[in-house]
Amino acid sequence: MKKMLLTGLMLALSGAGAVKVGVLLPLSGAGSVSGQAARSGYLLALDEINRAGGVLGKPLELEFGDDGSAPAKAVPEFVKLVTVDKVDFMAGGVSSATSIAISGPAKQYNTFMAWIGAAAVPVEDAFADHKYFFHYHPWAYYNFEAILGYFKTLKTQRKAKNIAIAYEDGPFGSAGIDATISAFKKAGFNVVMAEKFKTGSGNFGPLVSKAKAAKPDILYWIGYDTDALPLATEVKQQNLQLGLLYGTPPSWPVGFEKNKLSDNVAGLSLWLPSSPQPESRKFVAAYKKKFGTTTEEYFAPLAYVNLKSLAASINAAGSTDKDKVAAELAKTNMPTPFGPLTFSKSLKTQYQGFKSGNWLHFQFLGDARVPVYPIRFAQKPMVWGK
Amino acid sequence: MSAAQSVPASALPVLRAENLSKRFGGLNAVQNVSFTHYAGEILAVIGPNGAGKTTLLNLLSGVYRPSTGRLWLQEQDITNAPMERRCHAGLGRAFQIVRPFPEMTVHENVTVGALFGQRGIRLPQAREQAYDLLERTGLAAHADRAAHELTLLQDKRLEVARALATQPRVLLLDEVMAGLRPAEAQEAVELVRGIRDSGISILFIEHIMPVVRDLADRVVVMDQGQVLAEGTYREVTANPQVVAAYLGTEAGLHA
Amino acid sequence: MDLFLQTLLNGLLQSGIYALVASGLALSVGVVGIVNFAHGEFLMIGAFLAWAASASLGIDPLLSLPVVALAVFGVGALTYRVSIRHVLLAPELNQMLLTFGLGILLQNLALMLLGGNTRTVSTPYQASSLQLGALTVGGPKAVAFAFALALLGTLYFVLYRTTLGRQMRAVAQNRRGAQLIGINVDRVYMLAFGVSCGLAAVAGVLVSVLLFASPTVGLVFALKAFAIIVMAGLGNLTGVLWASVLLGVSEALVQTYVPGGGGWSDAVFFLMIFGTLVLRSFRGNR
Amino acid sequence: MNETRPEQSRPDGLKQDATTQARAGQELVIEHLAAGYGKVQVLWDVSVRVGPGEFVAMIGANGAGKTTTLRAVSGVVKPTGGRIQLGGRDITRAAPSEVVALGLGHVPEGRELFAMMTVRENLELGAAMRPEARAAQQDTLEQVYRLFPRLQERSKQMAGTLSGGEQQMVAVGRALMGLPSILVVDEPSLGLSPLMTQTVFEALKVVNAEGVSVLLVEQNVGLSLRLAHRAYVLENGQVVKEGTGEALLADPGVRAAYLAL
Amino acid sequence: MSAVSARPVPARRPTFAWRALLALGIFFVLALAFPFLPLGDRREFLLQIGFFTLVAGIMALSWDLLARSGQVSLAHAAFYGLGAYGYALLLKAGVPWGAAMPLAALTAGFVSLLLGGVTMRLSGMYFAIATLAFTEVVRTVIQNLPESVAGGANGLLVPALLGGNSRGQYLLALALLLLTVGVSLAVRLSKLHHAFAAIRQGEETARVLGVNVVRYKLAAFFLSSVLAALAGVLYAGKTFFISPLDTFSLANSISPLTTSIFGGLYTTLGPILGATVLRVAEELLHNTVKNGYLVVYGLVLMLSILWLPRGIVGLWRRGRQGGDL
Repeated sequence: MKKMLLTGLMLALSGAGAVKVGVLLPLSGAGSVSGQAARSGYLLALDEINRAGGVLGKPLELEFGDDGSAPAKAVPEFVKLVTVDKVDFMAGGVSSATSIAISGPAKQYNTFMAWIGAAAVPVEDAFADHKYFFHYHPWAYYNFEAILGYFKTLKTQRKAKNIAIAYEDGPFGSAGIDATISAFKKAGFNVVMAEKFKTGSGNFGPLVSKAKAAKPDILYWIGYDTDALPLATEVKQQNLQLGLLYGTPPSWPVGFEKNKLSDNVAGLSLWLPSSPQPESRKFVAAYKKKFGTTTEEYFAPLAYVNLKSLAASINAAGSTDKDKVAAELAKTNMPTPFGPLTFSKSLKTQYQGFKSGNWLHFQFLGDARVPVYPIRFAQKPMVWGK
Repeated sequence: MSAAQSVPASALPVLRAENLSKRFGGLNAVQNVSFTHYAGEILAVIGPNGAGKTTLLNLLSGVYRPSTGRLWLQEQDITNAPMERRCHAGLGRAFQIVRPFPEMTVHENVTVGALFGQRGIRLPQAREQAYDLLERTGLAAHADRAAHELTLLQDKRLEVARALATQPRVLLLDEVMAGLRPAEAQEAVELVRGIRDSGISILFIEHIMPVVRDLADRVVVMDQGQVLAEGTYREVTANPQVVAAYLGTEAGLHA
Repeated sequence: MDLFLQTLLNGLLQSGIYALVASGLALSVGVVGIVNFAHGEFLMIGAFLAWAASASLGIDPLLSLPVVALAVFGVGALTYRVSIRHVLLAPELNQMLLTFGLGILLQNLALMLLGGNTRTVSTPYQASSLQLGALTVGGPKAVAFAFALALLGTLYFVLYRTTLGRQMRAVAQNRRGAQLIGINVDRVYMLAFGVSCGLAAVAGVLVSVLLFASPTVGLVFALKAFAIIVMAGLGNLTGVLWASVLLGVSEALVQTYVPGGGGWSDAVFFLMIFGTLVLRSFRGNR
Repeated sequence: MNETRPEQSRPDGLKQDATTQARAGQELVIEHLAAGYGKVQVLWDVSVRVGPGEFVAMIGANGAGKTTTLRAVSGVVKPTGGRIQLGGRDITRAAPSEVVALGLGHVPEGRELFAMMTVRENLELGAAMRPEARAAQQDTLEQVYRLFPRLQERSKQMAGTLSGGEQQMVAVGRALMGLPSILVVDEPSLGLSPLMTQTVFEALKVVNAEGVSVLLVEQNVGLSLRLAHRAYVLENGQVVKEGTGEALLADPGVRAAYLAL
Repeated sequence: MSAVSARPVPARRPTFAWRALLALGIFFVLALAFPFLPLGDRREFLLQIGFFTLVAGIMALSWDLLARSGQVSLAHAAFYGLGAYGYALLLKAGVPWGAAMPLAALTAGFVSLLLGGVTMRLSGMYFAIATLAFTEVVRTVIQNLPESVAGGANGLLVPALLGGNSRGQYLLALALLLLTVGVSLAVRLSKLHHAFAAIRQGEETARVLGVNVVRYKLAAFFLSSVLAALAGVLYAGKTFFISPLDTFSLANSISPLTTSIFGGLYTTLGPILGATVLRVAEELLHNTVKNGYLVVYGLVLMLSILWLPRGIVGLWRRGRQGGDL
């Protein structure tokens, strides 16, 4: 036993035999905002894990790879992490397209994947039969479930009945849009408008004019951060009367909350830096200590949780054996900034982490994003425009 | 008509224009031009700048389609034929401003003419023919040089060699003597005569009067888009209208 | 009827942004003969400078506009000095590759320094609008449209009524001829390229007010601006305005009256350009 | 030939001011000039002098280096050896704009007009780059119109739509607009009808009679030798002969080589 | 000029560019040996890099083929995408992959004939923008058609090529690059080369000399698009997933252009070398500079144009223009 400890220590000192986790993220290209945020989350988690003694008695090692937000770059990068750097586990993953592209080598090498992002349904198809695929981010249909739940409340409380939908014409906005519309209808809403727009074009004039004619209670837009201000501007300029302008971009423009036009705009997030939960406060404090700033991006805490839970499971398993670690990770029940993390089945995959219940709805009120729903998270009453 | 005297009675027409006109916007660049070019003949088109000579040549070679009128090459109506079809029908052209393919070798330049100007010819054969033409035009020593390295005179030779490679029945020459000094021009005159002697009819535009005098069997004088006079060199230069419009007070200036 | 008029108006206002971006590009293509693939990146620099002035110093973007334009003019002139002038006589493809490399460099420099986030500025007039009966005219967009008109008008005036402008046109039409009558061709090119970049920055400042600033903000607009100047006929300034209006309005009509039109508007935009170019080529003066 | 010069084209109205001063012909001295394009050396040793008010011709075969010499004088081609002086000032390495500012006008081979500008704009641009020429622009313009009345008729027409002869007139006129003290003219008769060639040469004579030095390169050897005071014969980038126009006209070698007599 | 007389008397037959052929031969021998080398741990990774390098080489060389006829296209993303989508849809319809591959390529070839037919008279920037517009139209149409047709904005899943065997995939890509090189060399040594070069260097003159410009421009379009489509098929089979935004992106039109210029235009060797060097350089920069590697990459492109205007192959064929293979 003593001998074992000694060799363990020596190994730790030499670094050889340390557990290696490969992290594939879009550090450049279209998805780099989320990718860079996630990277910070991983680095923070790494610090904490190693300060607490590392994994299996050795310091944990991270190996970052940049998928460039492009499938053709992601595949070699993934293979490099697995075969050259010989990482024991893979983490990361933000974009859906790159995640699908690496599903081939992932299955070929039977890679253990603790995946944070990639919420599109085809990803679920691609990894449906992969034994070691743990998915943290809710699938797209969970997002919608959360939104529908909120809108239903608005229907009963605010008599919101007419919904206008504006969605970007790429995969982010268009995924499952038909299902979305029919679900709204099934839930008793009138979908008075469903219009595509081109993200980043700033051309919302015609769309808002059209919405004006449709007289919606809620304008639900599915787009990116670049669309937030132009849309809000156009709504205000054309004086479109709304109960709520509700959007689900992956991130919001920097400083948007300070712009008057953001007032009362509502949105969806897994997490807000202002969240009062103890886990969240702990994360914000630690983040601030390490980087000197706060982050608005939920991919930072998501990545943090991802690595922490993975490390905990490896320690619990006592080895890097994939089956053992998978069994431990599947049993996870840990408090996180998003609420407790557990894994259960989704429509097609075995291990799905966060689901619809983890989403929270916020509103830009004053100079900040304030949770308004579910009620247990709400810090202020929501403002309804009508 | 006096012109008839300079044409051998037995000659067959190779190129015939009937009332060709071309308008650009409001400008009548060429108006009702008719002429007949006979086999084995060297025909000159002269006239003051802006008389429409270049437009006429462009109508003949297919750069423009005529607004009205018709054009025959031997028995074929080529009024609206695209340039490549005219080429296959037997019409060759050398440009005033030489247009070699600059990044090709001299040999390749001529090979293009041989390869695409004739039907059913294979590459090695075309290269052989091209090389023979280079020898005939005195360019063989430069065969493997890039065309953009040539001097003006060599460029002009290349231009003619390339046109000849298409095996034309009629060769249109657009001021090919421009920029040549008299001794060179004299050489070029011999070259053109040799081409005619090999059975190719020649139609050329030229400003240098001694060249016109030495070469042309017959001269067509154009002014303001129309045919002003037609006949032998001596006949047209004696025509007071031609002198007034074209030669000016010092007709001997170029002698 | 109101919807129809509002749609026309929406299209017209959008076309102002297009014309604004295209005007600078028209100058570099028309005078210097350089297809500047990095034009959108100069726009991006303008947008970021305006954002920086607004975010850190609290200066309104419209106030910082002259300084920003001048600064980017300087960047453009410098760019000309160290790179563009060395490829003026090179094949068009080489020039394209050079400006393309420049675009990659500038965009990624911005990404590296600022991250990929979208930034917005806040101004009190951002949401201002003018009500004409049932019709709405967005304030900043109207300003942008006016800017586009003024810029194109000024450009036209400069090119056709001033000595410098004549020199620019002379250089554009015949470089050697211009050189031989004593025009300092290099200097004219540098000025024209610099001004072209400065105009991109003006567009960038307005885009930062209207929309946002981000490292990739130039891409969408530069691509469309290219298409517009080509459709207008290279170097044709009045054509730039007409092409912008035509495309802006047709986009708006498609977005409003075609189901799912927002998705199709790009197709219509590029289809019109494709059609115009092809038809024009077949209508040639043959 | 002197008797054929149109009397009315003299600049009678000119006052004795800076403008006329600028017109006084300058001396151009080219000494042992060597130049070329890239690796190809075209000029090996060219020495040419054009005295104030003199009319000098350069003749020679194609590729002898005549155009290159003119381009070197204008600063378009940078010499690799030798010296060029204009009015006593060294312009060997000067930029084209500096040479123009010193009073050199260039009528280039191929005219090099601004095709999409009007005749008038072309002419006015000729004056744009010299302050003294700009000041005298109206007067000079009228002179050019007197010299070439055709240009006044066409003043609003795009230069690219003119006939070759008219374009040559614009090219000469444009160079004159800069009030040059020396005019270098490259192949003005190229592509021109005999009548048009006459007109252009008459104009050159008139200009020279006003005191402007002229350096002419021309294929039409007979014509240029008759016109020029002196002439140089270039061969393979070197001056092989020089002399008065008459002397060279009488030279049997020149007659055989260039006059086809 | 004195230089003239010093020249040797040229041969009656064309001097063959043996050096270029030798270089191509060496390239293919090395490329073929590559997956069998003892590369150790890096083998799989290098095979992946190698695969995408080969695809980039096919794209660049096929783009260059079209450019040789004077048609500077920005439609290569469209052919690439049509190949990828054609392949995916044919597989979905039950066509075996060996047949789907050529069929998809021929479909793209057919579309290219339509495109080439209408852009026939455009040149330079006008041609470039028209082809760019075409690409954008195709992309937008696929993106906005109902999902049941071609997956819409969400894209399509594609079965793995050769069951995901990376060495097999690499060798298939190498075979297709060999095919592309074969086409390129065949063009170079045939009538087509003369037609393409003549059209590029003077379209009107070419017509006066009897070149049927329509026929040869379309031939260039067809050959080029079929090969680009094959590259698209490889991409689809490798990444399992295609979406309009990825496959039809402007970058896919521009990178073959930059690669060809970087390597050396109008040659067979140039685009391939360009693809290899750029891809390796990108990978090295990626691993050394990390965050700002694209800044350096942009700088490399700029400097290469300033210092190597005729591309890499220009390094050893300084004196000659366009005569090489």
